[in-house]
Formats: sequence, C-alpha cells, structure tokens
Amino acid sequence: MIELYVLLGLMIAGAIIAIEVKNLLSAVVAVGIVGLGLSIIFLLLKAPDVALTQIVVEIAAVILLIRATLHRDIALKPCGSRPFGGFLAILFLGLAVLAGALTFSGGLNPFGSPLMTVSEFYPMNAVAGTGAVNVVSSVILDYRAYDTLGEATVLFTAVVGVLTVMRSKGKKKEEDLQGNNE
Amino acid sequence: MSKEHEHGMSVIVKTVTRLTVGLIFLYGMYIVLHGHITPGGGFAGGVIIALSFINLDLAFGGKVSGKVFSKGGTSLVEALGAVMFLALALMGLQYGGFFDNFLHPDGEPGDLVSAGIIPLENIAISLKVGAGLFGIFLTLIVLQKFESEKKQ
Amino acid sequence: MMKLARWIAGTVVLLGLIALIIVLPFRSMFFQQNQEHIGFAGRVVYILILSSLMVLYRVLKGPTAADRIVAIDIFGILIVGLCAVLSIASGRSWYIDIGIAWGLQSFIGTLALSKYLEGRSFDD
Amino acid sequence: MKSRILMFVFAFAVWCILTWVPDVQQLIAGGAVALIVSVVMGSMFVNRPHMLFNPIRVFYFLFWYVPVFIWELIRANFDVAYRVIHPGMPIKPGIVRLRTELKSDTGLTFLANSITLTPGTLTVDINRDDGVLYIHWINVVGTDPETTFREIGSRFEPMLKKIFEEDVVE
Amino acid sequence: MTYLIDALKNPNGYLATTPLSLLCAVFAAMFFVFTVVYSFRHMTGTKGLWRYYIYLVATFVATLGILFSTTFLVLLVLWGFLGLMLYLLINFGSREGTPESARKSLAIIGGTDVLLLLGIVLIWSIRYGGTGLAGFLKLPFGGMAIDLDTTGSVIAYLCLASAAFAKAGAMPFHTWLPDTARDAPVPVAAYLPASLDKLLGIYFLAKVTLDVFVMTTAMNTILMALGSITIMAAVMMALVQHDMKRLLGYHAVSQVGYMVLGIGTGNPVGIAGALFHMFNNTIYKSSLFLAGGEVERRTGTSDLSRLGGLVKAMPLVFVAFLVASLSISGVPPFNGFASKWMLYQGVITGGGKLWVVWLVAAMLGSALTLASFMKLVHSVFLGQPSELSRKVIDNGEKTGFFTLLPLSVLSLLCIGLGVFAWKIPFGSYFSPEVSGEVFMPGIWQSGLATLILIAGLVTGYLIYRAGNLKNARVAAPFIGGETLADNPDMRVSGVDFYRTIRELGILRGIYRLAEKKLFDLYEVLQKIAAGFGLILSFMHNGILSRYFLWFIIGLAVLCIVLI
Amino acid sequence: MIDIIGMVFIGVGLSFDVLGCLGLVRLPDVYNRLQAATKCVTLGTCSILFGTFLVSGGFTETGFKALIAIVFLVLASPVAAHAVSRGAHRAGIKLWDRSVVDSYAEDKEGEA
Amino acid sequence: MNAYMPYILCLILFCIGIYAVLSKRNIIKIILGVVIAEYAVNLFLILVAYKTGGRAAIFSATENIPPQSMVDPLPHALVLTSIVIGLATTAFMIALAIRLYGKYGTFDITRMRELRG
Amino acid sequence: MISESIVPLFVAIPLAGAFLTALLKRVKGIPDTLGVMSSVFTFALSVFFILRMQAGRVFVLNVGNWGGFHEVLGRIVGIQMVVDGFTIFMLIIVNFVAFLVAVYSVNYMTRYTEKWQFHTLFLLMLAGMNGVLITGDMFNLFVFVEIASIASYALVAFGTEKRELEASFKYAVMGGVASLLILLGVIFLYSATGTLNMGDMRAILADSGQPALIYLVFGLLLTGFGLKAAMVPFHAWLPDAHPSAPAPISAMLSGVLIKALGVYAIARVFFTVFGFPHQVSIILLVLAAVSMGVGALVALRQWDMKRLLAYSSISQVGYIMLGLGIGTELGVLGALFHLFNHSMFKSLLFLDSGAVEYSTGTRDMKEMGGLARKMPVTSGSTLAGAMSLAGIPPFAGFWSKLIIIIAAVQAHHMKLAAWAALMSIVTIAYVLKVTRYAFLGEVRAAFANIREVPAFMRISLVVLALVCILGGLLLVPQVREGFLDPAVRVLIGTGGM
Repeated sequence: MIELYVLLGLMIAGAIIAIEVKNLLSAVVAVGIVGLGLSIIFLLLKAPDVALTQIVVEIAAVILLIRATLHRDIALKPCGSRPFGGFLAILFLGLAVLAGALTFSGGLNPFGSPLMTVSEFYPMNAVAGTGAVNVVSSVILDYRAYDTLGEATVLFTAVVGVLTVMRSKGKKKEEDLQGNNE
Repeated sequence: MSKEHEHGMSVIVKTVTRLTVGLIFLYGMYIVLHGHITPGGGFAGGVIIALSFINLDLAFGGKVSGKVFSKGGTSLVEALGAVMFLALALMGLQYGGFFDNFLHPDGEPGDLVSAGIIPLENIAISLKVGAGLFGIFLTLIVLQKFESEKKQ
Repeated sequence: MMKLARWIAGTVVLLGLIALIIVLPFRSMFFQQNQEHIGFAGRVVYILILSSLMVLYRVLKGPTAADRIVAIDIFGILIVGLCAVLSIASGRSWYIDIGIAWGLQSFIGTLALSKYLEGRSFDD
Repeated sequence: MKSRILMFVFAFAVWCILTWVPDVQQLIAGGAVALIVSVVMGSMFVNRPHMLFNPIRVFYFLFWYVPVFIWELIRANFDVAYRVIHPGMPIKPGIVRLRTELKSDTGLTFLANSITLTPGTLTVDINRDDGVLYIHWINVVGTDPETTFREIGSRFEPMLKKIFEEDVVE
Repeated sequence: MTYLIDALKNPNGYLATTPLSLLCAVFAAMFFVFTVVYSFRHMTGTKGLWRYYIYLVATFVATLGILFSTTFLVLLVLWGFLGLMLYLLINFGSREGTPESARKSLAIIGGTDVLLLLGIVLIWSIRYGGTGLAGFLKLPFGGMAIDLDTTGSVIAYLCLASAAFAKAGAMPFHTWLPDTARDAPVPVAAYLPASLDKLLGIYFLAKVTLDVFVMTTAMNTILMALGSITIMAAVMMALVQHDMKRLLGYHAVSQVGYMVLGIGTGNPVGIAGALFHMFNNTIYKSSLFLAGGEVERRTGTSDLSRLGGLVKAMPLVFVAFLVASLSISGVPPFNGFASKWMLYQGVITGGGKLWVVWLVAAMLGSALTLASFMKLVHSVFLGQPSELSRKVIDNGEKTGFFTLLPLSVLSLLCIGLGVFAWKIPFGSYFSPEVSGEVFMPGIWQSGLATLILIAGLVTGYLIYRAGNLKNARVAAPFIGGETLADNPDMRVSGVDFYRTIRELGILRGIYRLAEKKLFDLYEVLQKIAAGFGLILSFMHNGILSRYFLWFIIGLAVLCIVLI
Repeated sequence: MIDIIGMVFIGVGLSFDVLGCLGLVRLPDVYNRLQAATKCVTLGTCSILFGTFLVSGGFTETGFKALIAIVFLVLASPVAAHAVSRGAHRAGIKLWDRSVVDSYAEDKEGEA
Repeated sequence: MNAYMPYILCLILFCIGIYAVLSKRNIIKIILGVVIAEYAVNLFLILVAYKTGGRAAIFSATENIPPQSMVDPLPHALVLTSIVIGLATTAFMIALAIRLYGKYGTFDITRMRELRG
Repeated sequence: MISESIVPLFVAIPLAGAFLTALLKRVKGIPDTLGVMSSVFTFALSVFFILRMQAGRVFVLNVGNWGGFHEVLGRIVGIQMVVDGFTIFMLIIVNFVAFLVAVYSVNYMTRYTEKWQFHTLFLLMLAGMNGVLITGDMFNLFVFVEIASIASYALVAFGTEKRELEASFKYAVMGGVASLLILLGVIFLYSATGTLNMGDMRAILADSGQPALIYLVFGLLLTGFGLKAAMVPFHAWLPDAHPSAPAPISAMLSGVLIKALGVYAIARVFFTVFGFPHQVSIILLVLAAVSMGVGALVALRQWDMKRLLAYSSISQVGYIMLGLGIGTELGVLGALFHLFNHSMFKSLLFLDSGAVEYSTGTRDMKEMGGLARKMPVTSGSTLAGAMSLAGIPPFAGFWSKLIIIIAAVQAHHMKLAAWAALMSIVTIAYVLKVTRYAFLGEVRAAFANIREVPAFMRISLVVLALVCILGGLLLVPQVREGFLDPAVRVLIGTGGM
C-alpha cells in the first residue's frame, strides 16, 4: 500500500512542478516523470499491458511535446498565470475533494475489491473462447474488438488531423483557382 | 563547428544508434507478435517501431531516415493497416458476424499461432500505429523547416 | 575530525535507512504471499522507490532543464532494475520485457531531449 | 549487402534469445522478422563488416577489452560512491582535451563509452577531424595532453586500436 | 387522434362561414381584384412579377382561410403565413428603407404571432388542458366564453389582442405601419396594411372579445384607453409628416383607434360601429393609397415639399382623393361619418365613467384628421405647382383605366355606404353577428341628411354661377414682392402648415421623444435586447481561460446541486 | 547457492543505485551529476539484472532477456550521458563555479 | 476512508490538471494540464480494477494461475483505448500549438482572442 | 436476421471510405466519389432500416457473436449494437444531412488544398456519429464520441488561417476535458454496476437502487455531453468553432454533430439508462432556458453571418433541451421534431452562408447587400431556412416550436413557455437581420459580377429548402407513426431497449 501512496505523491509533486515551473522544457520533463510514475503504478497494480503502452506513449508524447516548445529561447521565457487562478484552483480543488469524499463513501467500491460482474467471465473463458493467453489482449481484440477499431480510427483521425493542420496553405488563392479552371 | 555535426548528432550517438536501432525495431515486432501471449500488443509494439524510426531520425537527420521510410510511405502504410483491420472485421460477416473470430480453432493457447485473428489484428494495428506516429513526427518536423525559412 | 564524524554519521544514517527498509515488516499488497522471494523483492521495491524520490527531488529542484533530463534518464534506468526484480518476484518472464522496452524508450527519449537541448531541430 | 546479412544473423539470434525455448513457429516467425529488419534497417548496421569476421579481433574484444572494462567500471563506481558519500565532496571538476589517434567510428565510440563509464570521466564531445575528445573530469590532475592521455586514454586506446584499427587489411 | 390532414379531406371540420366573415371576404375579394387591376399598370417594370402575383393570390387565399377558420390552429398558421406574405410583398418596393421596413414589419407581426401562439396555448390549457395534442389541433375558435378572472386568462386575452393590434396596426404595435406604407409598393400598401390586415385584425379582435372571452369592465377600459391613445397619438404624428405615404400610414393607425375604441365599449352599438368603421376604413384608405400611388408613380416622389398643384395633371384622381379624404375625416355625407357617429353613440352609452374622455379623444381625432388632410390635399393637388409637378403637367399623360377603375368604384362606395349606411350593412350583416339588441339613440338619418347636403351643394353652385366670379383677376402669384415663377424656392407648400404645434409646450417634448423613437416598442425592445446582448457578448471575450472557467463553474454547480 | 549469489548481486546493485541517486542529489552541477548517476546507476542496474539472471536459473527465458538488457544498457547509457552533457554545454549551461578548466568552451570560442 | 485514499489522491491529480488548463496562460502548459488530467483518469480506471492480492491477467505455461485470482481485465482494455485517445488528442493539440505559434508569435493564450463577441 | 447483421455497415462503410480515400488519394476524382458514395450508401441503409422498422421493433447485434452467453451469465460480455426507433430517427437525419453536405462539398471544397483530407475527415466524423448512434455500450459511446470530436477539431482548422486555428484549439481543449469528464462518468458507472452495457446497467440500477455515486455521474455526464451539445454555460467553444470551419462542415457541426454527440447522448443516457430522474429534468430545463436566452441575445449583435448562425444554434439547442427536460410524451415529441427541423434548416443556412462566401468572398453582413438579385437560388433557400428558424407558420420550424410550447404549458411550466415565446421573437429579429442585410437592398458595386454557385451546391440547397418547407408534414399521422413516434416511444419508455 505504502508504495502506492509514495508513487501517487511523486506524481502529484511532478504534476505541480510541471505546471508551476517557468521553463517549458523542464515542464515537459516533469510531465514525463509523472507519466513514468504512472507506468510504475500500472506495473505494481498488475496491469502490465497498460504499463508497457503507457511507457511508449509517454516517450512519444514527450518527444512530440518537446517539438512543440520549438525554440530554446522561448522555452526559457517566463509564462504567468491569470490572476485569481490560484484562489479559484484551491477553491475548486477543495470542492472536488469534498464531493469525491462524499461520493466515494456511498457507492464506489473500496480500493482493492472491485465489483466484477461481467469481468469474471473473461478470465474464466478467455482461453477457451478466444485462444489468447493474455486475457487483456483477448478482451481488447476479441470481446471488445469494436472498441479497438474505434481506437485505431481515433489515431488515424489524429494523423489526418495533424496533416491537415500542418498544411502551410489551407485555402487556394484566386490565381490558383484561375489556373485550375483553365 | 566542424562539418560532421551538420547532420545528426555526434558520431558516438550515430554509431550506437546504428548498432541498436535494429534491436529496437526487432523488439517492437516481438511485442507485436507476442501480443496475445505476453503484455503488449499492436499498439505498444507499433509505437516502439515508430520510435525506432524516430531514433534514426534523431541520430542521423531527416535525410537518412527519409531514405528508410518516407512521409508518403507512412500515410500509405497507415491507411493499409487501417484497411486491413477493417477487412478483418468485415470478413467476420461471412462467418457469422462483425468481428467474428473466424480463425479461432487453429492453434494451441500459448503458441505463437493461436488465438485466431488476434495476432493478425495486432499486426494491422501495429502497421497503422507505427506509420501513423512516425507520420505525425515527420509532419511536425517539416513545418519547422518551413517556419524557419519564412523567418529568414 | 568533524568532517570524519559527519562522514560516518551520514553513512550510518543511509545504511540504517536501507537496513530499516529491509528489516521492517512492511506488508506489501502487491505481491503474492505464497512466493518464495517475495519479502526480499518487496523491499527492493521500497529501495528503488527511495531512489526515485531522490530523482524526483532533482526534478523538483533542478535549476536547469538539463538536470531534469538527467533525472529522467536515470529514472528510466532504475526502472529496468525494478522490472527485473518484479520478474523474479512473480516468476513471470514478461516483466523483464517491459524493462527492456523501458530501457529502449528511455534512451530514445533522452536522445530527443538532449538534441533539443542542443538547440537543433529533430531532423537536422 | 554484407551488412544486411550480418543484421539478419544478429536479428535472428536476438529473436531466438527473446523467445527462448525455441519451437518451429517461433523460428519461422523469427526468420521473417529478421528478414524484415535486415531489409529495412540493415544497410547501416555496420560500416565495415569484415571486422566482425576476424576472430582475433573478436577474441581480443571479449577476453581483453571486456574484463578490463568491467574492472574499470567497478572501480569507477566505488570512486564515485566515495566522492558522493564523503561530506566534503572531494571534487575538482573541469573539461579537458584528450588527443586520440583512433579514426574509425566504432573505435571512437567505444573509447568514448569506456571513458564515460570509467573513473571520474565523462565524454562531453568529440571532434573527429582533429582527433580530440572533450572530457569532463571530476578530479582534474592536469590539463596538458600527456597528463590527460596518461590518466584517461592510456587504459583503452591501445587495445581499441588493436581491435578496431590496426593492420587494417582492405 | 385526428390530424391536420383531416382538414384537407374534410373542410367542414375546420372551415365555416358566418355573415360577418362572408362580408369581410367579399370586401377582401374586392380589394384583391382592385389591387390586381391597379398593379397591371403600376407594377410594370418590376423584376419577378410572377412571384408578385403569386404572393397576392396566396395572401388572398390565406385571408379567406382566416376568415372562415373555425379552429385556432388553422387561424394561427394562416395568420403567420400572412405576415410572411406581407414581408415578401414589401420587398418589392425599391426604396432605400424597404428592407428595413420589411424587417420591422415581419419582426413585429411575427413576434405578436408568437404571442398569439402563446395565447392560444393558454386558452387550450385553461379550457381543454387534458385533451393532449389532438385537443389542441381541434381547439375551436369561438364559442368558449372564458372568464377573465384568472391571470392566465387575462394574459391569454392580452396575447390574442396584441396579435390583433399588431395586425391592425393599433398602438403599441403600430410602428411598422407608417414605415411600410412609405416603403412598400403602393398596391401592396393599399392591399395589406390598409385593407386586409385591418379587416383581419379587427375581425379577430371582435371575435375574440365577443366570442372567446367574457369581457370585464377593466379590460374594456384598457381597450378604450388604447384606442383613444392610438387615435390621438397617431393623428398628431400624421400632422407633422413630410411624406405623403407615411402620413397616410399614420392615418391608418389612427383609424384603427376608433375600431378598438368601439370594440372596447362593449355595447352593441359601439361594436357594430367599429365593424362598420372597419369596412369604411378599408374602402377609403385603399382609395387614398391608390390615388397617392398614382401621384407617386407619375412624379416619382412622395415628398410633400416637392409636390403641389397636381390637380391639373390628374383631376379625376384628385376627386377620388378628395372624396376619400372627406370620408376619413368624418365629413357627413360620406361613410366615415356614419360609422364614427355610431361609435360616438357607443362610447356615450358604454364608455363607463370616463366616457367624456374617450368621446373627446375620438372627436378631436376626427377634427385633427380633417386638418391633416387639408394639409395633404393642399400640398399635393392644390397650391402652386412645383417644378416637378410642372413637368408632370407638361407631360400630359392621362390617368389610365386600370387606375381609375378601382378609384372610381371605391369613391362610389364611400358615398354609397355613407348614404345608405343604415340599410345595407346593418340590416344584413352586423345584427346577426353582434349579440344583443342594437339600440341607437339619435340615429343618423343618412339618406335624409344627404338630400339636405346635396341641396346645399346645388344652392352653392347656383350662387357661384350667379355671382360674377369669372371676372376675378388672374395674376401670377406673388410672394414677398417676387413672382413665384422666378423664385421656385419661395413657393408656399403645405408641408409646414402645422409646424407650430410642434413648438407647443408639452407636445414639443413628446414629439422630440417620438423622433428618438422612444414610443416605438420595436425599437425600444430592440435596444433592450441589444443591451443584454452587449453585456453577454462582452463576456465572450475570446480568452480560453474564461470560457473554461464557466465550464468548471458549471460542473461544480451541477455537482453541488446534485449531491 | 546460486540464488544467494544472485541476491547479493541484486543487493549490491541496489546500493549502487541509491548511491547514484544520492550523487544526483548532492553534486553541484549537471556534469558532475551525470558522472555519478550514469556510472552508479548503470552498474547498479546491470548488477541487478545479472542477479536476476542468476536467480532465475541461468539461461532461461528471463535470464536471456536480462542479458540482452545488460548489453543494451552498457551500450546506451553512456551515450545518453554523452548526449545530455553535450547538449547541456551547447545550451550554455555553465560548469560549477569552482571548476578548474573548461577547454571545450575555449575551443568553441576559438572556432566562433 | 483509507480504502478510498488512492481515489482521492487520483482526484487531486485530476484537479491539478484542470487547474493548469484553468489558470495558465501558456498554451503548452494548458496542453500539459490536459495530459495530466488524462493520466489521472487512466489511473482511476486501473485503481478501480485492482483486486487485493490479485494477479496480472495473463495465463502462464509454467504455472497454474486460477482465473479467480486475476485482477479485473476489462478496465485494462478500456485504459488501453483511453491512452491511445489521449495520445491522439495530445498530438493534435501540439500540432495546433505549433501552428498557433507560427501565426501569433506567442504562446500566450490571452493574446489569441481574435474571435470574440 | 439479415437486417441485424448489416447494422455494422453504418460504421464500416464510412470508415472504409475514409481509409480508401487516404489510400487512393492520388487518383483523381476518388476522394469526391468515395465521399459521396459512402454517404449515399449509409443514407440508403438508414432508409432501408426505417422501412423494416415496425412498431417497437429493435435490432440488436452482438459484435463478435459474444451475446450467446447471455443466458449463462445474465449479462452481455461483448459490445452490442442496438438500432431502435430513436436510433433510426437520428440515423436518418445524420446521414441525410451528410449526404447533402458531401454533394455540396464536391464543388465547394475546390477552394481548399488537399481535398482528400477533407473527405477523409468528413467520413471519419460521419462514422463517429453513426457509431455513437448505433452503439449500446457506454464505453463504446465514448470512443465514437472521441472519433467524431477529433475529426471535428481538425475540420474546424481546415483552412489553417489564424482564426481557424485559434478556434480549433479552444474547441480541442474544452472538448478534450469534456471527454475526460465523460470517461470519468463512465468509469464511475462501471464501478457501480460492473457492466458497460446500457441495458444491463439500467436493469442493475433499477434492481439495486441508485447509490449516492450516481449523482456525481449525472453531473459529470451532463457536463461532458452538455459541452458537446453546447448548452450554456458549456457553449463557449461553439461560436468560435462553427463559423471557422468550411461551410459544409459548419453545416455538419451545427446541423448534426452537436445533436448526435450531445443531445442524443444525453437523451440516451438519461432516459434509457437512468430512467430520467427528476433532478436531471430540472437541470435540463434551467440550462435550456439559459441557453435559449444567451444564444438568441448574443446572436442579435453579430455581423458575421456564420457567427450569428452559430449563436442561434446555442439558442435552438436550448429549445430541444427544453422539450427533453419536460419529459412528457408531447415534450419529447416536440424536442425530437425540433431536432429534425433544426438539423435541416441550420444545415441549410450554413450551406447558404457558404454559398455567399463562395461567391462574394466575405461573411460580413455589413459588406453584403442585394444578393437576392444575383443569387436567386441561394437567397430563396436562405429565406426558407430563415423562416423555418424563425418559426413562421407554414415552415417546419413553426410546428416544432408550437409543440414544445404546448408541452411546456401542459406540464405547467408557464414561465418557461413564455420565455420560449419571448426568445422566439428575438429569433425572428436576428433571422431577419440575415435576410435584410445580406440579400435585400441594393447590390454593392464590388459584387456586380458575382454569379450563382455551381450545380452540385445548388442541388443541396434546393433539397434542404424543400425539406424545410415541407417538414411540417412529418406530423401527418401516417408519416409520424413510422418516423417520430417510435423514437418518442423509446425515450418515454414504452418501447425500445
């Protein structure tokens, strides 16, 4: 239990650093730490598939995020907060925790004892039903393969979206249109 | 600065990348092919494959990595992967339903060739994801060039 | 003389901390109790987490971005060890797969970060 | 082409290790995978494939370089540990030049790596044209070329030269 | 459940006639024919003329539908459709302000349509609440007798009345009318705002007041007050207008006041008078518009200061215009007097404690109407010809048959209905419609009076002939020692006849406010809405953080409310 | 017996990891931290991996993978350290103010 | 309460992400905020799935693992999808950020307010 | 049986179209052809289903044949696709508008570079919306919401101009966080019920009583889907995003996306799964009232034609939500009917604004004027759409507003009815602003030479205008029984899942 708390604390600390640090590169690195800590938690909570995916995605995201910070000189410029932001944030945080605390005590299962209604089915029948030893794999690619189709499509959409956004010229100029007509 | 630094990182990085990039690529494929036996699967493996290309790009610069895998190639492979996945789903229609695991009886659980269409789906996803992520990476880079040209 | 005393005191405190972690009967809920190496591995996890806290300190404090990059690099390597330990603790070989993947990815990430630090674009 | 073949062999070997307890399916898959790897990535695996076919070099590498390297590595760790734990932190850092006669990529790389992992030194940059390595030295003894070579380069350069460069038969 | 399509299969379920509606329909048909005839000449050269005629026909059909409808739903649909048609027809005008006027009129009429809808729904919920959608679809128009004793019913009545007011052009929903009269093509102005909309609005108001609700004294008083205010205010505005069509438009508003006043009296004479006035009004107002339209077509302007002395160019038009003017002013032998007389009687009997006020307002309004028409007639037809008029006179174009036909028929109607007022309309049509006995103290014997008047006129003519007036000196008019022919600027136009009343104490302030459009409900509401819009659009300041803050506050509030 | 040796390796590796991280915390500038951290953590982790190799029974699935990991780490981690230090230097991050000499900066200035 | 503590910590992480989006002016920080919030949600799913003493949901050839002892595999599958969706969103937002920098010459969100009113 | 097994084609056809477009982008004409053909096929498919749909019939497909265990376990282990009355109603709307938009964009998108990307993203968005509509699984709903959302983020930025990117970024950030909230809500639900299938969830919640947690779920889902539906105060992205997109996409976004992702999802989740609790009803009513007011009042001040229309969408969604929030049979009928009408006329108006922009190159109404003379088809169809939006009687919009107001009065929400009526007046005012400044008046000198838009664009405009005029016929009993009534019955619980 204690390692979970320590790691969660590490993630929270990392997140605060990521948000409050002035240097953008440092912020990105701090987010990287948060993501890697998340991955360790996944590993410890017996979710190896997710942990593996989280690592690779984390690195990919960090690389992309670094790309976004463009030039070093900008990264080192300070970037402020909007006024009242801190106050509001604390207020909101308090409210959220309060709401969470109130709610968790009435309905959410305690940590460590999930309500496995449908999920009991999967470990029992996965090998016989799908032939995959990895139950998670059998869930994502057989029982819920349709979700995975959606997931693949989301990524495809993002790729086309990035291509779209990165076009240097979106609309044709008048002269181009003339050229086309002729 | 000396001439050798014009493309890519220092010679040390280049050499080690030459030695290890194949390993990374292979490891990505390992993750993909063993997705139904061990953790991982198409997505994680695909990202690793994409990262191996990104590694190449980082170490050697765009020219070398462009020879290995061009931007046009990425979008082609990506669309191919997507079509393949969808085709697998639709082939199920003939056997009883959307996403029907029609190859399922083949293979013993735990072997490489088992679990029906799951490995095939993994391969399709990995093609898509690998090519897609690398495509995003390349796209983001190309504009950087464009911007810097504009500024000068 | 003072120096030596501080040296000894520091060492003792550090070793004591490690010993304490190894000796104290923390009950880890993340490992099966029927495993042979479990007690040991659990404590290993604590020590590695102690290390990662130090890494976090560097991320928190690190005056420059480079320090933070170093920290994240080191963090990645530490986790490879953690995965290896988990692998022997649970008897599953695929934990070390994750470790290898981690090492590979961490390497690439560090390369990207340091290339950025040099102030060059990625395809240059 | 030779590079690709080497890559194929290497990849196949790694695959076999990864999927230990080999069976037929894994081997076939491994062949296919290794083929793909060698086609896609193989062209740049090694620059001078013949070096790897020279048994003497391999022998030198495995039984001379590697033990020395491991020994230095362990020594380096204790050195660092000492410096870290010591409350006074006995360090005197600086960046110095190290002239080297190595020319090949692999040789330089191994030299740099070795230097990085051995006591008190870290390769910061490399200038291949002038044959200069810039070394961050945690405890600078002297900045003149002789001193630096004696203290840093002398352990590895000769043997790396032997393994990777000397009597190149081409 | 029965549905709309039943209406198409079985018209009896949805459409029926009453004598009043039949009379209205006859009038509507007449105006339709006149408008079409008039348009043959007037609208030549307009683009998309085929659409124009289609709209005219559609308008007519919709009018008939409203008049014959027995359910609120059909009425509502056609009512709104008529507003749309008005909008489309106004757009055939080619003035600069046409789009704005069209927008204004549809906004007001469409807006009150929504109120009508609300009122109908309220009626349904008061009376037939439990019947579901089917009940609403078959909600009968009339025969309900809802007491105005609950808030809901009062609101419902006000909603329905506001729709009627807007359509007819009574205050406070009148403001679209003058603008439309100015900017719409003349046949359209004569057809819709002056005729059909009046017919329908007052028909609807009467029907709602008599047949759907049971009136109370308070509501009657409100109606009468609104009517009086409308009479006075509109006529005061009309006095100072510089534009012929706009002036006519204000008169159209003013006359509606009489009808509202009459309906508000709540006694049979008043209501009958109101209905009678409605018909009369449509007649002479159409005539006025059509005549004015001929003037405009010939001269190309309706600005009073540029007109004058046109009697030489178009004498017949002048005659028709004069007849209609006298009629609208309530000069005895014409129909306007007949109906106004009835109204006065209704006010005296049914006006409650304040009957004097209403009566004074009505009579004063009548007088002021006469005054303003003196101005109008003078500055358009009489007086010295302006430069423009001279050109028209020199042009020598004859007034066409298609123009004269409607004008002459309408003029004859003006006279005829005035002379035979008591015989034709009442005996046949109003009595069955107006519940209760029509009791008239001091009835106007129109036939006799006409005879007396004709006698007087003949006497006057004889005196004229007998006198030596031919020998009167004819000379070029002088102003300030200069001949007018040399100094066109010095011409006396009728425009400024009543300028002085603008300078009078309180009236001055009121006029100034009116010029700022503070009495224009449309403008005021638009300003209020724009004010709210300004605040809200200021809040959309383009910063993501602000938007996100709303989002988060919304989430927090929702969570707090729910938990 | 071999398990015990493996455990010892793991223990030693852990100590080195902790020491490396301590170095990361204590040392004054980024280059020194790199020195400490890279060396100690690399060796520590390799040691843990070797321990794993031993404990898991030699050339088994796990053992082989551990060896691959060792090879990769030894190849990659000094390169990463090199890349970071080079990047840091180029980014203009100064050496510790008590540093003795900076030939690299001199040479760079000479070129520029 | 102890049994819910991980959830609450996770919620705090989520709030930190939201806070970044709410109050930071730099668009990269805003993206980081979204990323952190995403992590928190993923973590929450995994926390929900954990079973005390449970084992990873993979069968082994060498060892007999009872299915009852496995943790809930369904949320793991969901998290995989959710991670990918997060990556896709992040990548897209980064592309936008890069273009926005090119167009506006700044990362400050308060200066990107051409659309208002 | 055949009907069930072809349900996945609703998603598969557009997806295949998108993938193939990306694959064959080099071939000339392929993107256009695939874009139009895919939407034609999906539309034909939805027509096929509505012909097969009898009263109360529900098509259920278990993806991957994983429904066979239902008897054993009592729960669905896989993902279900469900096509009931409400679904088919939405499918018809979405695919019809998509089809017309695809036809329209054949000509329109020649103004932009890289047309294939447009068609790919468009088809992906369509697939996402269809996926949202036909799924019977909470998480799957989320996934498809994300597909459609990301595609729409990208499409908003399609012109890659300054403002478009800005709008897209705001939209992406807010939409991304909203998606996270939705996901969080889904997780809470999962942890409370142990299943993801909507039908099972409803059964479990009905059996076991609702835990306190459920209210948090309400809040999260309302916020998340409310943002997608652009209810005030979650609306702020919409007036930026919708005008920035190319006109066909604005039409899709305002016309169907906010409904498929927002209104449909809210209706489906709160009516089908939670049984429409009282608190949600009140919240919906309040939000609806605020939305109506804010949208209409701000729209009054706009001079950018598309921005005005965007604000008007906020207001009209308020009407739809009002009908849903009332929750009676009549209210739901009105809401759904208004949803249909709004899809039609708002798509039409956006397409018209696109046509104007295509010809004149501007969207600022101050610069326009007199376009009715130059572009008769465009102005005529705009008039039809505008009058329908304003609720002028013979047009379709009138009937739906009528029913909503009736429903509000029937449910004794007098104040809401009055408010709706008042805002309807404001609606008339801003709608007339469009026609007055853009189409009426004198032609500007700058636009002396403009022409009417090309043929494909005209086809779409005319068809939509016809629907706007004739839409009231949907209330005719024979049509209503086949189209609107099944949807209403699903929501108020006398049929469907």
